Parts: sequence; C-alpha cells; structure tokens
Amino acid sequence: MEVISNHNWALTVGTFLPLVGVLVMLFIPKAEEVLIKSVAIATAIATLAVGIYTMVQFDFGNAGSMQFVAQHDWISVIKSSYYIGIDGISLPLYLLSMVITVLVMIYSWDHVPSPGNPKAFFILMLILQTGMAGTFIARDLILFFVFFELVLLPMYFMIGVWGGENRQYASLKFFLYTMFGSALMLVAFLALFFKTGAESFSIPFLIEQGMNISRTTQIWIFAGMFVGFAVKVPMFPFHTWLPDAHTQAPTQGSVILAAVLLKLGTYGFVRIAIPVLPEAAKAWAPYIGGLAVIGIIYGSFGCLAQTDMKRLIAFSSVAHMGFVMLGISTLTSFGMNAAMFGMVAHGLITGMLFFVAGSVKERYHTLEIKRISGMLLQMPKLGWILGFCAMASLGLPGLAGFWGEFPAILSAYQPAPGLSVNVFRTYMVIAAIGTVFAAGYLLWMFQRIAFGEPTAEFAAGHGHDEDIHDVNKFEWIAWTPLLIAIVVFGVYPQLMFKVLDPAVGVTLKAFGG
Amino acid sequence: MFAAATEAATEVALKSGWFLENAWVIPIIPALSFFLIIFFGKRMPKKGSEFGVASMVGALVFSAGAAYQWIQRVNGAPEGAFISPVVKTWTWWQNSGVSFGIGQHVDGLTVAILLVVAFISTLVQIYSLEYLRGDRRYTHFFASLTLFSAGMLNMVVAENMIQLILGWEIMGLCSFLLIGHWWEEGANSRAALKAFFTTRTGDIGLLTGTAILFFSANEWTTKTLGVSGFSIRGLSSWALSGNPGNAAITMGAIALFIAAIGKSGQFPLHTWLPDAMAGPTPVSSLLHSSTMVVAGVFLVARVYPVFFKGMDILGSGANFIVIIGGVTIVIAALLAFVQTDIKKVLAYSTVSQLGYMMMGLGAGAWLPAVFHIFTHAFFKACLFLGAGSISHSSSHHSFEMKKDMGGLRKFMPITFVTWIISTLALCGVFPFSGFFSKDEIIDNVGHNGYSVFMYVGLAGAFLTAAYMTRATYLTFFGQPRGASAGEHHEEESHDSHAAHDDHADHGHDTHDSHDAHASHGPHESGWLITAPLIILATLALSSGFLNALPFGEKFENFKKWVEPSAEVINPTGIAYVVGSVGEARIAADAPTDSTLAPDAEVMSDSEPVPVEDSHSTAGAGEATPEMLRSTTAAGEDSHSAEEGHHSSPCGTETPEQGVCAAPQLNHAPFKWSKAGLSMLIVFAGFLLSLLVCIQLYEKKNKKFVGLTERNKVLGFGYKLLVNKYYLDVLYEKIIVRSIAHPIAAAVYWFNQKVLDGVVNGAGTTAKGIAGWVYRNIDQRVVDGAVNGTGSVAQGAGSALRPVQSGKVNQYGALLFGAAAIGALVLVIVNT
Amino acid sequence: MFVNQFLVLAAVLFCIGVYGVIARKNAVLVLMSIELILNSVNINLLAFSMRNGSLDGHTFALYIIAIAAAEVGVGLAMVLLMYRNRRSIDLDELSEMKG
Amino acid sequence: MLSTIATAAWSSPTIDYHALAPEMILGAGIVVLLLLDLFLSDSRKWLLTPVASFTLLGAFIPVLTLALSNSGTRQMFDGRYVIDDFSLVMKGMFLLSGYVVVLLAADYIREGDYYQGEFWFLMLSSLMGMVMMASSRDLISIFVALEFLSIPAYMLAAWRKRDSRSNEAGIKYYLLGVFASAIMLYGMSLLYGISNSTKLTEIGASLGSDVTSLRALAVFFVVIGFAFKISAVPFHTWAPDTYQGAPTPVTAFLSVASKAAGFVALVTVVYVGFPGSHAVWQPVFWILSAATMTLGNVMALKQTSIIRMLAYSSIAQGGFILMPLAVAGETGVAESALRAVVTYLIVYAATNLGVFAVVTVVARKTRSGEISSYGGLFSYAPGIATLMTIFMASLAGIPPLGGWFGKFAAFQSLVSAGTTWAYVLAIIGGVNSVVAFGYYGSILREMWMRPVPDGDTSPVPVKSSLAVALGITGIATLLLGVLPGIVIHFGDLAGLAGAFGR
Repeated sequence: MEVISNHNWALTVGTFLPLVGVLVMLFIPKAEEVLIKSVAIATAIATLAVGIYTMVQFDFGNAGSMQFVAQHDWISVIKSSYYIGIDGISLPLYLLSMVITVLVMIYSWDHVPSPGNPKAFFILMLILQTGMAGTFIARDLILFFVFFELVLLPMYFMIGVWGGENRQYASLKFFLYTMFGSALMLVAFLALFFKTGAESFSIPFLIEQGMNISRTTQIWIFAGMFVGFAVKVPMFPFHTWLPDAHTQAPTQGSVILAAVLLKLGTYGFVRIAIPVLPEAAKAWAPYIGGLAVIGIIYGSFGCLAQTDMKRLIAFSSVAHMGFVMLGISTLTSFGMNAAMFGMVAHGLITGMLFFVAGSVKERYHTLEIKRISGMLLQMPKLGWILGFCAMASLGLPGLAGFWGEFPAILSAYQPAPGLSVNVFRTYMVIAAIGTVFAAGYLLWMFQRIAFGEPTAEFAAGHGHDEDIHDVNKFEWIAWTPLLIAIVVFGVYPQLMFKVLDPAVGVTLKAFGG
Repeated sequence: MFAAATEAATEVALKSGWFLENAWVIPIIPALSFFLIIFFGKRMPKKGSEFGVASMVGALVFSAGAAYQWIQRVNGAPEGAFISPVVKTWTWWQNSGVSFGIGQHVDGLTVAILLVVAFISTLVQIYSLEYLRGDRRYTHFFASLTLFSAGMLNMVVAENMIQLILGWEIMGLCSFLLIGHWWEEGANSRAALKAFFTTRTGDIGLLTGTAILFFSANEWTTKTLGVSGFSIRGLSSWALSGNPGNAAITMGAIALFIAAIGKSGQFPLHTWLPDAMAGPTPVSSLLHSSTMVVAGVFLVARVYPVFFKGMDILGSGANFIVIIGGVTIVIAALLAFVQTDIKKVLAYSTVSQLGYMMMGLGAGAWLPAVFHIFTHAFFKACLFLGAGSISHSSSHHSFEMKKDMGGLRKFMPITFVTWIISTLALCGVFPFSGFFSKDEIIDNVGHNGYSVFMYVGLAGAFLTAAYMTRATYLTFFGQPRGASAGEHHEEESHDSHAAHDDHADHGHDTHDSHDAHASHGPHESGWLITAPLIILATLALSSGFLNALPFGEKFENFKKWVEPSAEVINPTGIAYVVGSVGEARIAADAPTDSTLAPDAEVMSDSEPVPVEDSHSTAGAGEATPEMLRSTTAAGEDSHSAEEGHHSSPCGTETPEQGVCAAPQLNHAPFKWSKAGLSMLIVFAGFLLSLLVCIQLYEKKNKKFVGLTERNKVLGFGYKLLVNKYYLDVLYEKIIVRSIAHPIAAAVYWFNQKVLDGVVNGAGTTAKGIAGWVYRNIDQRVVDGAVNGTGSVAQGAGSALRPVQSGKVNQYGALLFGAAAIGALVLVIVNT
Repeated sequence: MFVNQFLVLAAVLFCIGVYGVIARKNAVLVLMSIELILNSVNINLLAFSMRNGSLDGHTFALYIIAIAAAEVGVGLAMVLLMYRNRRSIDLDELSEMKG
Repeated sequence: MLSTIATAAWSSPTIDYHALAPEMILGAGIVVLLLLDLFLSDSRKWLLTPVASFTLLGAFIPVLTLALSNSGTRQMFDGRYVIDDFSLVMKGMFLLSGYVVVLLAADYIREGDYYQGEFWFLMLSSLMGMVMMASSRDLISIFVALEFLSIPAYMLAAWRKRDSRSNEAGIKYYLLGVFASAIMLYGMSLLYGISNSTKLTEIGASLGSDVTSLRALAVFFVVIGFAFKISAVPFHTWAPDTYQGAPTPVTAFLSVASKAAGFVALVTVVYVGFPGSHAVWQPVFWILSAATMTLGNVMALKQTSIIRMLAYSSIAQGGFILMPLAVAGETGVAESALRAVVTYLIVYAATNLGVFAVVTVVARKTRSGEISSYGGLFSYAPGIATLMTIFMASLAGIPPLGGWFGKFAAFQSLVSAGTTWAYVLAIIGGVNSVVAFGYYGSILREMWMRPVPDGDTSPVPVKSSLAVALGITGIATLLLGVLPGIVIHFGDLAGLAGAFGR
C-alpha cells in the first residue's frame, strides 16, 4: 500500500542537499572559517526546511502507508533500484536526523574541537546527514546498505581526528565492529535475495516473499542481520565499542552517534529483519528480549561503576536501547510503538545529555565525577539542565523518556502469540527493576556533580573562573528545541504515537498485531 | 440485554455543574504557575511566591466549587442511587489501534482529597512566605512546592492509572528537590536521593501492577465499558465483575500495594521518611505529613475493589494490607519514643497514622480510613507547622527537643494552644477530629472480625498518646534549654540519626538571614505563621463533625457524600461522561457488542448522558433503597448491617446483570461503651507518659536546680509522684527501662541497622557488583575477545613472516611443494 | 607404438629439473634446470604428437624452444647484472627484501 | 605419417583486420618507439612519452569501434583467436590502465637518467602480450601471450639496473615465473596428450565432466601457472619482494595489469577449457582464495613499508577476486561469477592505480616509502589525503566507493551458489574484509590523526600528468561505486559463460 504523491522529489532533495553543500564548501578556502560555517549551517537548515515541507505534505491520515515514493533504475543488473519512500515509522527519525544535524552545527559554531579545521569537520557532518537521512527512507536493501555504510567513515574521522586522548583506538574499534556486522548483514541480504527467487531487493517485495522461506533458512538469514543491527544498536554483548566511541568522540560526534546512529540498528530490526522474516523473528524474539534485559541491567551496572560522566551516559544508552529492544522483541505493535517512541526519546534526551557533558568538559576540562561538585552554585542553568535531562532519562512521566520506557515494560507482559509468556513476564520484572537502577545512577551522578559545594580545585579564584561560565547563546539556540521537544512529547505523546501507530500496525501484519 | 435499562436511563438525571465537569483544570493551574515561577519568578517583586500562592488559592476555589457541586449532586439524587463519577477524557496517546485518554474522574473521594490538598497547600505556601523569607533559593522552593501540588492534584483527579502514575512520579521528583533544598550539605542531598530511591523502588510494583491489571482487564473493560484497562472505573468494576482470575488480580494488587508501601512509608520501607525531615519544615508539613505520603493510601482507596478482591478483604483470615498496617502502627509508634528531634517524632507518628489508614483499608473500613486521611491532614500539618514555628522563632533553627527547647508555652501561646489541640486530635480524644476517624477505624476493624488488629489499634492509640505527651512535655514544659534559652552553641551532632538535621539547620543558618530572629530569645512567630496554625487547629477541632457517628445519621455527611454505593448498575451508568470520550478503538474492528452501543452514542454526542438510578436495574435493584436506609440508619442494631452486607452482590458474588462500582461494605454501629474504652486507653497513655517524663527529666534536673522550683514547675505531678514514690520507682526502673529503652531501642537499632542497612546495602552492593562486572566482564572478557582477535591476527602475521624468507630456492620449494601436494591429493582422490 | 617410455623419461627429466631449481644455489645452474623441465615438456609434446598423428605438438614444441631461448637470454642478462652488482651469483645472497 | 603431414593441403587463414586493429596499432607503436629511440637525441627523448601514451589511446579506438559495431563474436584461425565482449572489455581495461601507468611513469622515467625508449618499449610489449591474452583460445597462443607479457615484465622489474634491490626483484620474479610457467607447460602437455588438441574448446569437449587422476593433474598444473601470475598463496612469494624492489610505476603495472592478465587467462582456460571438470578446480580455487586473502591480510598488517603493504594488499585482493571462481561451476552461477571477476578487476584496477598515483606523488615529496611518512598528510595536503582516503576506503570495500561493489558482486555470486562451502567462503571473506581495514585504516590514521613526522608541511607538488592520473582514477572509483550500473554492463558476458552450456 503506497501513496504515490507528486512531491516525491522532496525526499531525494532532502537527502542529497547536504552533498551539494559539501561541493560548494570544497571550493571555499580553508581560511574562510566564518563563510564555511555559514554555508554549512545554511545547507543544514535548507535541508531541514525540505524535511519540514515533507512533514507538511505528509498525509497523516494514512501514516501507515508509504508516501513520497520514488523508484528509478539503479543497478538493474542485480535487480536493485533507487527506491525510496517514507511512512509513519521513518518520518520521526528522518526529521530527527535533520534537526539534530542543524543543532549540532549551531553548537559547533564556537565549539569546533581541537585540532580545529572546521571545513573538514562541517563537511563530514553534512555527509553524515545524507547517510542518516538516506537510511531512513531507503526501500531497497542495497540502497539501505549503502546509506547504512555511508555514515561509517565520517564518524570514524570525527572520533579519530577530533576525539579525546584515546581516540585512535576508539575510532578503529567503532569501525571494525560496525564493519564486521555489516559484512554479515550483507551476506544475509544476499541470501534473502536469492531465497526469494533473486527477483528484487525491494523491501515490500521481500516482505511478501519472505514468509515463504523455510523456517531454518529464515533463522540463519536472521542471524546475519541480527549481528549487523545488534552491533549498531548496540546490544549486549556487542556494545563494548560504544563506551569508548562515546567517551573519545567530540561532543558533536557523541550527540549524533547517540541521537541518530544507534537508531539505524533498531530501525533495521523494525523495518527489515522482523517484517521480512516473521518466523525467524518469532524464533529469535526470546533471545533478543533476553539480551535486551541483560543489556538493561548490565548497562546500569556499567553506569554505577563509572567515574567519568560521559562514559556513564554512554553506558546509560546501552541500558536505554535495552528497553527499546525489549519492546521490539515482544513483536507486538504495543511494544513496537513503545520502541519507536523510545528511539526518538532516547535520541532527544541522550543527545541532550551529551551536549551538557560536552559543555561541562569545556568548562572544567575534566569529566571526573569526583572532581566536579556544586555545579549548581557555579552554573545554575547548566546544572538544572543536567538535572532535567537526568530526570527525563530515568523515565519520569511527563517527559519523553517515560513513553519509551513504560509501554515497553508493559508490552513485555503480553508478547505476541507463540512467544513464551512466562519468559517475557520475567523480562518485564527485570526491566522494571532496571528503571530503579536508572534512577540510581542518574541521580547519583546528578547529586555528586550538581549538589554540594564546589571542590577546592574549581572554587572561585583558582584560575578557572573565566572558563566556568553559564550556558552561552549558541548553546541556548542549540538546546532549547531539544528541551522543548522533550517536554512536549512527554506531555502529549499522542503527537508521535498518532504517526507511529498505523505504520507499526502495517509493519506487523505478519504477526496479526 | 440492557434495553430496559437504557430507556429507563432517561428518567432521572443527576445534577452536575461547571466546577465538577472541569475539575481537570485544578491541577493545570499550579502546573502553569510552576512555569511562570521558573521563567519569570526571579523578576517578580515577591520572587515568584505570589504565583504560587495565587495558583493554590485558585486551585482551592475550584476544588471548593467542585466539592459543593458534588454535594449538590449527591443530595439531589434519590436515596441509594449510584452517584456516578463525573468523567472526562481526551486522547492522550494511542497504541496498537487503541487510544488511551487523559482526563478526570471525579467522585466523592476525589473531591474530598482535592479539598484537603488544595487547602493544606495554600496554607503551607502562605506559611512559607514567612518561614523561608530570604532563603537563597526562595523562588526554586516555591516552584517545586507548586509543581508538587500540581502533581498531587493531578493524581487525585486522575482518570486512569497512567495519569495517576504521572502525578505520583512528579511528586517523587518534587520531594527529591524539596528534601534536598539545602543541597550544599551532602547529608541533605543524600536524604533526598534516599527518598527518591526508596519510593522509586516501590514504583517497580506500580509499573508491574499496572501492566498486569491492564492486560488482565483490558479485554473485559473494552468490551463491557468501552474503556481501556487503565481506566480506574474500568479496573474497579472489572475487579468486582467476577471475571478476573485469582492469580492475576492478586499479583496486581500485591504489586500495587508494594508501591503504596514505598510511598506511604509503610513498614519496612518507611526508613526514608524520617530522613526526609532534612527538608524545610513546610516541606515536611506538606509532603511528608498530609499529602504525599498519603498518596499510597489514596492509591489503595482509589482502586479499592482491586485490593478488595485481590487481597480477599473481609475474607477469611488476615490479609497483607491489614498486617502491614498493623505492624507499621506499632513499630513507628515505638520509634517515636527515642527521638530527640521533634520533627522526627512527628514523622514517626505520621508513619504510625498511615498505618492506621492502611489497616482500616485492609480491614474493609474504607470510609473511616479515607476520613482519617481527611482529618489527619489538618492536625498533622498543624503539628509540623507548629514545630517549624518553634524552631523558626525560638530554638534557633534547631529541632532538638532535649537540647534547645522546653518551657516554650509561656513564650509562644498561640503555637502552644494550637499544638495542644492538634495533639489531642491526633491522639483521638473526643470530640477532636481524630476521634471520629481513628476510633472508627479501630471500631470497624474489630467489627469486621479482625479482632487482633483492633487490639493493635488500641495499643497504638495508647502509644500515640504516650509519645505525644513526651514530646509536648519536652517542648513546652520544663524550662528553656539551649537555643531557646538564648545560648548560641555550636551544634555538634550528638546522635547518629540526628546528625542530618544538625547539619541541615546549621547550613540553613549559614545562608539565610534568620539569625536576627533567634538572637533575641524565644518569642511568638509572625501572623503569616500563626494564622495557618490557628486555621488548622480550628479544623483539627471541628472537621470531625463531618462524620460524627455518635450524633446519628444526619451527621454522617462524609459517608453520604464520599462513599460510593455498592449497586449493580448498567455499564453505561458507571460514569457520567462529559464531552467526547478520549478512549476509543481507532481500528475499524471496534467491538460491535451490544453493551457498547450506548457508550458509542456517548462518544458521538457531547450531551451529558443521564444515569438511571438503581430502581431501573433488574434484579438486585429493587430492594436497595430500603436496604440503604437501613444500613445508614443502623445506629442501634448491627443485624440490619449484616443484611445490608448481603443485600448487594457486589464484592461477594458475581453480579448477574450490569456491573458493580464498589464492594458492599458494612459499618460498625457506634457504641459509647467502645468509645469510652478507647478513651480510657488514651488517657492512660497520657497519664503514664506524663509520669514517666516527669521522673526521667526531673531526675536529670535534680542536679542543677532546687526542689522549690521543681514544685512550681511540675505542680500537681510532683505531689502525685511524691505520694506514689514506690510506683514511681516501678515505672521508672521496670516499665520504662524495660519497655521504652530496650525494646524501643532494639526496634530502633533494627530499623537503623537492618532495614536501613538493607536499603543502603542494596545500593552499595549494586555498586560493588557493578564495579566488578565492569572491570572483569566488560573490560576483560567482552572487550578482550575483540582486541584478542586483533592481536591474534598480528601474531599470525609475525608468525608467518619466516615464510617470506627472501630466498629464491625456498620460494621455489614452496611453490613446487604446494603443487606436488595438490597433485598428490588430486591423484589419490580421483583414482 | 611405445609412448610410455618417452613419458617416463620426460617425468624423470622434470623431476631432475625441479630438484635442480630447488636445491641449486648457483643461478646459472638453476637456469639450466629450468631448461631441463622445458625439454621434458617438449618430449611429452612430441611423444603425444607422434601418437596422435597431429602436428600441433610439434608446433607447440617449436614455440617452446624459441621462447625458452628468449627467456634464457633475459635470464643470463639478469644473472650478469647480479654478478656486476655483487660479484656473486649465489642466490642466497638475494635476500635483502623479506618478511 | 610425416608424409601425410607434408602432403596436407595448405590454406592461408583469413584475417579480420578490424578485429586485429588494436594489436596492430600497438605493434606499430612499438616499432615507432624503437626507431625514435634510435634517432632522437637524449635532450628530445621526452617525446617518447607522448608517443607511448598516444599509441595506447590509439589502440583503444578500435576497441571502442569493435564494441560499438555489435557484430557479435569474431573468430580467427578457426576459433583459436576470438574477439568477443569479454576480450574487448579486458583489452580496453589493459590499454587504459597502461595509459594511466604511462602517466605515472612519465616524470619518473624522465628524471631517472637513462633508457626511456627501452622502458616504453618493454611496457608496450608487455601490454601487447596482455591484449593478445584476452583473445587467445588456444594453449599455444595462450602460452605465447603469457611469455610475451612476462618477459618484458621481468626486465621492467629489474629496470633500475644499478640498484641491487631492483636487480633482486627482477631475478626472483624471473626465476619463479619461469619455473611456474614450466610447470604449467607440463600440465599443458598432458592436456594435449589427453585431448589431442591445443584448442580450448576441443579440450573442453574431450575432457567432458568425468575426472581421472591424469586429467586432474593436467588441469591442476595449468591452474598453478596462472595462480602464480595472480600471486595466489602459496604461489605469491615473489610478489612482495618484486613489488618492493621494482620501480614504483612498474609495481603499479605489475599489480594491476599483469595480475589482471593472469585472471583473464585463468578465466579463459577454466571457462572454455575445463568447464566440465569443475570438480577439480572448484576446491582448488576455494582453498587458494581463502588462503590468499587471509594470508595477504595478515601479512599486510605487519608491514611498515607502504609499497610492501600494498603488495600484500593486492595479494589479498586477488583472493577476493578468486572467490567467485570457487563456485563458478555450480548451476547457473557461471555468468554471475564471471561478471563478478570482471567487475572486480575493473574496480580494482582503477582504485589500485589511484593508490600508486598518490604514493608516487607523496614519495616525490617525502622521499620515503614508510607508512609513517604519511603522518599528518591531511593537515598540509588535504586534497591528496582525501583522494587517498577514497582509494583506501574503496579497497576496504566501503560504500559508496567502487570497491564495495566489487566485493558485493563477489559475495553475490557466492551466495547465489548457495552451497554450504560457498557460505563458509563468504563468511571468511567477510571477516577478511574487516581485518583488511586494519591496515587500510592504519594509513587513514596516519594521514588524519597523526602529527607530521618531520614537521615539513610545505605543500605537495603535483605534476600535471600525475594530476590527470589522479583525476581519472578518482572519478572512476567514485563513479563505479555510486553508479555501478554503467560498468556492470561490461561484465555482462554471456558468451564465455556459454561454454558451461547451462
């Protein structure tokens, strides 16, 4: 079911506009930093404008169906085509990627990390933008794969060039993990292609044909995809690249990574793995759920053990993506909705947390939780924003985080028919316990960092005064939208559920969900 | 099958009104003013407090209006008719084709609690104007306080569980912010963390329970009532519909109750409550006496049928709730003895009173319990504010009764009087409000066959009287000590559990401008503080008469207004739905069940759908009015109550047609004899305690001051003691030493070391495990595997380097060797 | 017609040649060993060609002889170059680059 | 019987001059080069470079015309010399990569003091051999073409004759090469004995699909000969040393053109010669492929010299190109396997030549062949570094750069075979492509994340010819990745795969 609208150019433009910006920037000399930044931000904003146009033209009436569909020959000889479209599942993430890019760029205006070179930095961000947006609209496996991989190199360089002390190790680790996953994923895609008669890579076609594949084959193919996506999510035990990458990456890198890149994995599950291979999904669901809850508890433990603020936040996203995966693993539209919401919410909240962490680092030149204290006395605004994000992140009702977390737990009570109810109810309880841990580590961090008196090292008159200033205007511009979004989606979640729900329903046709 | 019912529905219409139908506005007002305070507060002349007070007054007005109109609604209804709650929903979120609503569910319970909360909040905010003047985070304080009220109000009007959780958690957040208000000291922020963390632990139950109930009930509620399994009315009637399987509802009830335990500081999760006294006194008064901690009790009262069925209340034997309640009463009361911090005495007394409420609910005494929430709010708030007034104006911001107080009744008459009134109310002395609620609880507990717990209740009454006497004595009698006597001493923490407060108030001193007050001796507080005290004291005195059983039926207004009647009614009558229903099935496959048809039309037109009274319902309906009348008029004989108990099937057996909204409960007839007995016990408590106090503290004094002065001070008590010297020794040496000290101390030790240890221990162990897992598993195993492969590859590289020796002959050898081996294999394989 | 003897002879020559290539350190001797192998091939071809009565074998052999000549020319030139550069034609010395 | 031969009627073969035009133009060019070299004074020897390059471009024209005049397959000498799509594609590739190599070599040769003429002469001769190889369908012509391309290559490797390393490179390449071709010849002789013909089609016919030890032996030995050319493990030992010792342009030439020629021969022999006996060569290719990519990658990880690292990298790439052949015999896979090989060869040629172009450029500045000399390249030569990044990423197979599609095609044909062994090989390939990034990434790391070793951040001079080479290869690499459709048509070669008859 696809709605062919006459706006189908919008997606293509929205996806590739950043590359145009890149071309322009290539011809601007390195020295013209202001010009470079302006061009980059202008491009990003123009892209966002196109995205918003897409949203305006989007027919929310049948969000469940593909819209803005465009299909052209691409690699005809392997029956792969340039086939794009957007529906209720893609739209929020598609827009999220655009918004985040704009905000990150604005934040970067005066936060270009050492060793400088904004030209390269902004160009990489624009390329990232194309990759992210493209992944969310691709309707053809090969196209999806290409976009999925396109984000690798820019992020690799972002971490490796502009990152922290241990950046080279972290970047390489990030790269190898993801590449390993995607290699197996590619094999799985090909196997899928041939098992469905080697006729097309288009996802809708495969969804029709996929259920004809024998169960065992499905399970094997799913295994390949699972590794590919699970590394990206990341799920336990494929998560170890994440803390290093996040800790070492520059703020902008962390934000984009947390806000969008992690979603590529979960999106892959929702969009490809599960609808195409229902049988296998059923077979795998208990294990995915299990890994998810392990990830929740495990991530929380990881957080509790951290002494570094940014690393703590990184581990927290392992835990949060655990909730998302738990929702997905129930294979019910209830859980899937929760997961989709959770993805966006996590994008907003954790992205925001990384912004704050970056600014803290910039002021204190350290993220050692032990060394920072009494931030509320020195920088009340920043401190309260941190507190706000912590509250949002631990799933406080009325803020976005809750709507990803609670329904996900809820959904585990009644997984899709055919899945062991007892197993998933156990998962539910464990996940619920996980929420307490979340409260534990986030508030513990907040208490240690924000409350109390400033440590002697950073107390007034110890040479840090000029660094330690409250939120500046670029930060305000970059953060306000996120903060508002967190509240708005928290208070009135229907805004997003209305879009997600029909699409999820369509996705889960195979499960009668 | 409800054809008859639906046409009859047009006969009688219940009154309604604007305030009633827009009760949802009440939480909105403070919520908005919260944002106003956050964004503009600092720039306002009164630093944002005006927003807070104004919004609370507004909320109060709306609540009053709602309450009034509800009363009209009830009075306007025919006898025994089921007074349907006023419900209004909008779509809040949707999932898997079903949309879930947010809105209001207003009935007697709601308006009662709304009134209390709005009222207390208003007073506390006025009080805070003075109490926190000059505080460095004045604006933040009012912001949090206002948001807190918003949360509580929202929880009270909540139409469904999710909305209830929303309010519930917002309160948790605000308590975190308010307890940690003076977060410069680690102790305060730790206390805040502990409070949030403990309640959050209880919330596991809330989440799980909601999930269980939702999925068990959803199908039935959607089919029968056209509402989701979250909706409160849905859950209630589902619980009584006889559909739920035992396991599900029991699990759900237990899970929810765990949440209640955490929030309402029931044993064994009560330990956070005393620590929470680290917050400013108004906070203690609002959050930890009269409103927030009541949330747990409210939750139980709100979806009472679930617990009624799930916990098998009124069934055979004791149930979870009643046991927890009973244990809490005693434990907390004993603890109150060994406190030297006045706020902690009050805190433990709060815990103990919450125990009463829980016990009441657990024993089927729904109305008395709810009534106790109502009355307790007034006198407990009054007591806390009184304590605050003392420390504010007399004791140099100390709460140490032994060190810094004493003999204050001369200096602070108003505070003293109000305190005494509230204490009497708390102890349940006739005719103070506490009597009418607390005594009813004990009475009904006994009446419903939980005789053991009746005795527990009585014992609790005794203890309450005793420790309150002690506190009162230490505070107002004797002569000024420490700060009250004008001494400026450096407060050293002399007691492990009091350490927090010392720090807190010390810190409080250091950064607000109150030294001025305390420097010139004890004196009465300003009117901004005393006014609330007076008002509250008045209510503590009078509010009991809302449901003064002894004076016959016409005084039982609270019962009439608040208690839902247990009628079998048509599903459409379960609620009077205002406006369009937010909860509906979006997917095309809406249930075409006949029972939903009337509800569908409700959805379509926004006309108020009148509710038929119970006459129209078939079967059990007819006999009901008489039954009701007989039950309400059951002043003299308890048999008709028994009949009444059997008259309605609700709660006992499955309703054949229609649904039940509330279980049939029976009420103990009032007996002066019983009342007299409990009065005796209470006064015994006063007396003994007074004696003990005199002996104990007098003995201490003996070394310093002369006998004559003792005479003057102790008056009548002294003579008594002298005459009963032998008893005196007996009391002091045996009873007090054996009861008060060892046992209470033991309990307190258990509390601090074991229970507290468990809570803290959980944290530390979690951290420990975390550390180990992180160091060993994550960094070594999982990570090591990956890095391992890398190093393996490297190693293989260096291992293979000799192959590339650079010698041509060896290259040739390798080349031909490979060829030869290949050839050999092929030959072997192919021959 | 007795082809097998020729084949055996060729095989023997082939092995000797291989042995020479592997065992000999002297570049010139290695060259000659390679020539041996090529000639064993020629014998094979001719034998088969005679058996099958087609000229392809002969033609092939001729090509091989011609090209072998060219090869040896290049080879000797290189050995000469090696001798000029390092005054030795011991192949073991050719191990500057390894690993 | 000799009499019968003597009395056999002699009919002169008909010659299709259009079809032979590329070879003839090349030949003419070679002669011209020789003569010019004789008559030009040293000061004017630079003229030889344009002559060489124009010869190659000129030879490319008839390839185009032949491709455009879709007159189907042209045969000569009753099918022993065939010009079909496959051969045209490969010829075009040889000529173009030859042209790029000329661009790379131009300044190198001009600045190197001596023997410009010989260099071009040898290179064009070798190219001639390759071009012939693409069309040869007969053992003899294959052998001749092979030697034709090899012998000049030996000399090119040893071209810096005063340099002992170059000398060593030449001798090793030579001895092992000759040895390998000798073994191959032995196998050919057996083939001839079995099938009484040197024509591949007839050999294929007579081999059929039943396998005896003798036939297996014959096939195996022939395969080894070409396995040496494509430096497949364990016949790769010459490659690292030779690549390192030989002049950089020559290394580029060997690692691209000569390897491709090896593959062309291999494909021709396997597809036309032994389509039936895949029971023999499939396992062989399977093992060769797995061993080649694994060992190549593992060894490359340890290298510090960029050239040597590239040598191992090209060995590993050879392993990837071999993957499809390991399943080419399965039902219906032949075509996609062939397509995969051709596509991969083209992509690999473009990318690898680009890499060598960058290496040449950088070496001209840093005068060092160590990987560490690339430190901080991005900071002072962002353009070059970006290009190198593109090439490296392409070699590592990261979309959307050419390399990924080559790997994709290879995986595709593997999976389409669908046998367990195919999947296993695919997994091995996947893992290897990850390991490979270990060393490709190390260069990226040097360029982007490491400081400049000697602090010399003066801009890198880029000669015009090198700039052109970089442009061609860079654009090709990108284009092949983003729109593989345009090149894949070349890989669309039913003709050759038709021999499988399925």
